Amino acid sequence: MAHDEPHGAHHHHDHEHDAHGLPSEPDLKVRAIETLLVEKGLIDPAALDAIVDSYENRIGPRNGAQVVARAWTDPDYRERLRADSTAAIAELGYSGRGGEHIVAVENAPGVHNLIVCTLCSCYPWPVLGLPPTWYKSAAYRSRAVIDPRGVLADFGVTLPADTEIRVWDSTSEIRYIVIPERPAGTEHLGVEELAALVTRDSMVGMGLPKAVAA
Amino acid sequence: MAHDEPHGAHHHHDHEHDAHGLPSEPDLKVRAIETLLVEKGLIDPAALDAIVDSYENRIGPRNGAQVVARAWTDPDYRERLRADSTAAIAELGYSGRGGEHIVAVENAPGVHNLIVCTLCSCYPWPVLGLPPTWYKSAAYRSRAVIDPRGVLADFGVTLPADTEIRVWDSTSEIRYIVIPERPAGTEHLGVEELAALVTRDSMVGMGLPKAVAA
Amino acid sequence: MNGLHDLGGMHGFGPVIPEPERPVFHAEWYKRALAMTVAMGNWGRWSIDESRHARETLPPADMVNLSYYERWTAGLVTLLLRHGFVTRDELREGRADANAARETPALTGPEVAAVLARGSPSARDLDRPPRFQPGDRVRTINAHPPTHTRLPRYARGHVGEIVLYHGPHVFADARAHRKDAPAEPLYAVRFAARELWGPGAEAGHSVTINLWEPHLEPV
Amino acid sequence: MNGLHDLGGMHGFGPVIPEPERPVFHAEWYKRALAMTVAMGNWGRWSIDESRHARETLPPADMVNLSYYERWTAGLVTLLLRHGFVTRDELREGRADANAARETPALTGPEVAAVLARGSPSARDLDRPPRFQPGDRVRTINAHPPTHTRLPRYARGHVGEIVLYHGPHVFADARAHRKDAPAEPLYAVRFAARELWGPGAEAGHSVTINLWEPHLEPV
Repeated sequence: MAHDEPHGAHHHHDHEHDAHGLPSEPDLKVRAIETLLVEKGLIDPAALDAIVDSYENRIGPRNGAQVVARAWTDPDYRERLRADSTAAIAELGYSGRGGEHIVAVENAPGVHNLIVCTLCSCYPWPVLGLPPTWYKSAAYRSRAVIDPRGVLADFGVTLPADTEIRVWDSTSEIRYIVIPERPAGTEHLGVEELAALVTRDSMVGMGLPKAVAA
Repeated sequence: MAHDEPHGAHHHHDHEHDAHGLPSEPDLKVRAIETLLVEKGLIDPAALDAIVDSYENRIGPRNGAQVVARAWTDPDYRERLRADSTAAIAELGYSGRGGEHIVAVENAPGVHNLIVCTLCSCYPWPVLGLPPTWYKSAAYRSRAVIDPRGVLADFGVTLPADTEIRVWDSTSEIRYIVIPERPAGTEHLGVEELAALVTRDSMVGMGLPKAVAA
Repeated sequence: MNGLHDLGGMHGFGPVIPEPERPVFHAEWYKRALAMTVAMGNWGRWSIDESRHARETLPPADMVNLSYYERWTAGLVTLLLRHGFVTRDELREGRADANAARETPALTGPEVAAVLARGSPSARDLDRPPRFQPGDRVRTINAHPPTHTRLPRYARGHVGEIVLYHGPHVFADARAHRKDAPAEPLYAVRFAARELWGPGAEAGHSVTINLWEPHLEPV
Repeated sequence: MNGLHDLGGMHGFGPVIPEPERPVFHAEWYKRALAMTVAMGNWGRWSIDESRHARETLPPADMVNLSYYERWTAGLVTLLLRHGFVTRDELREGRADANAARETPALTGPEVAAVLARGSPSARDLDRPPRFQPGDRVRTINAHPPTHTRLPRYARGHVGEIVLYHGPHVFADARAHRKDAPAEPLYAVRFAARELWGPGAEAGHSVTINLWEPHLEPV
């Protein structure tokens, strides 16, 4: 909750085993469980490798950036995204686990959207991949709903005083992706160039797209 | 919060010093602070000894038991206790720190009172002494207000289903003492014999007075 | 349950620390912890709601001291034991009991992409219409069950407006405790920040929460 | 502040474990930790409210991991530094800076009994009458200040009845942050358990909370 580092400052490694007799060092514990489950035929190490490869190399925020760039450039797509975000996102090949149902929420002049999951760390996996450490942190989960300007300030984002901030707490299997506003001066850019401007944080509402090089 | 033992199960002694450079072992830390404060003339060890002696030997639940026994036997005293508990308790020589203002709450047929401090561990020191570990525990502080029958069950106390339980959360410098009901068959007992029946837990509402020997 | 997982509105956890998009995993064992949880979930013996509740019911000290994937792993161990995939003896000995029943077939590498792409949708059919419509004002119930709930503590007993109807979805509060949980209409309910947090909050700001029909009463 | 000290209504902390009346102290160092806190408090530089807030603002991990007197000691260190009784260098070095200003006189042994018997009453005079009377129905404010408050989170935005008027007492929420805090009328407010916890609570049960006038609004 308080941290997500391999060895947190408040960690206690003075006991060698936990209540189940498993190693207390998390890396050894996880290895012991994997070894047992493989021996029992309950998991196939090749499946674990494929899952890791999926989230390390295939399913991540570059997917969401494609959705955003398409929405910026294709008014029909944007309409389909508004009407049924899950289906419009599936058109681009993104679907499934951790994002079976997705709602795209659009920033607009004077309206800024922010995504959080106060109860756990629900996040739109098919379009943004696994959540970053800060999204899972107690600091973010506690403050995003009560002090959205404060958490934005931690990220160096200052919105105009009259901007309406809409926070979305992801309490069900409906996951959200923020469609940020298209940056000024990008009329000449194509979808791939636009997608490169779309940061992960901007699709959570904790950042803005990159500005175009002058 | 979770425990009050000298060496909690979840304790971490892998660092020798805390963020201030003080020893992380609590006994060594406390000694280091005392040594420094004595050297600076800010505390007198003899004063610390006197404070410890006060709470170990003079100020404790036997004081409260005197108040209860007096209330059971002296109707005029009981009336004064109702009108101004702090003053009536001071008549017996009990006053001051951690109980500058006291309200005695009386059990009656069908009414049972229970004391807690959900925000810290406020307790009526002059009449009950220092709070027991369980009173300070997160388990008690969290559950007493939402599940009073459950915490009573942990102490082996089962009240009739139609008993009204009044929980008092000690959120100010007003502290409470429960005046339990006088046990049956004690008509022949004097104040000192009655006081011996009054347990600490019965004055918190987590127990009942001892029954008289048959 | 009113547990340490229910963090919305808490103070004192310090600043939020940004991080770059990569690396995705900050330690090698994170990869295995994630993948094991996904692979074992594929057996279908527990719902995502049950696995959330397994993590929520970790001892309070673990909730605070353990890192994210340690909590996942601790929750997985709870589920493995509860559903009979492993025994306490096997965990302690670190090897399989030769007499234990075998379950087959495990998820294979080539199946992974399709399994992830399919996921496990929570939408269901329901033979009754939703009680509320977008635009309706509703009040959340004030309930404090010791069991799993997706109605956060900060949003109980407050008045909001339905802004989206998501259709019927399996009711998480029930599915955490039984597999045959019913579906209930699911809504996005928007609350003014001042309704939730009082006059200290900014006018115009809002928090929108997905809530099921049993969480809501008409105003 | 909505912190981990505000425990009323939380689930998951396990059973309550009874203990006999003695021993009063379960370790020798508990005695010194208690007595140091009492003796240093006698200098009058901080209120009990400020010392409570010093303990409430410990890091969340310390709130859960540290035992009771460890938290007292950690809070005392905060106060010693804040009020200039010791410096960080002195704590680190473990010895007094010879050039530091001395404060006198420290509390002596013979003075202890009288100091404890006197205490530090919170009752004050106030030149206005209380706004409410026993029997009045009131609603608590819904406020979530990041600062100290004695209005527990579980009791915010709820309707109760004034059952006692305690007179004016110094307002703890303010005194935690400044020494010249005002007095406010203090009441015991009784809430039906069902008002606080919903229909799962027993009818007839109640929770009575001491609240100051700024916590209350007429219904």
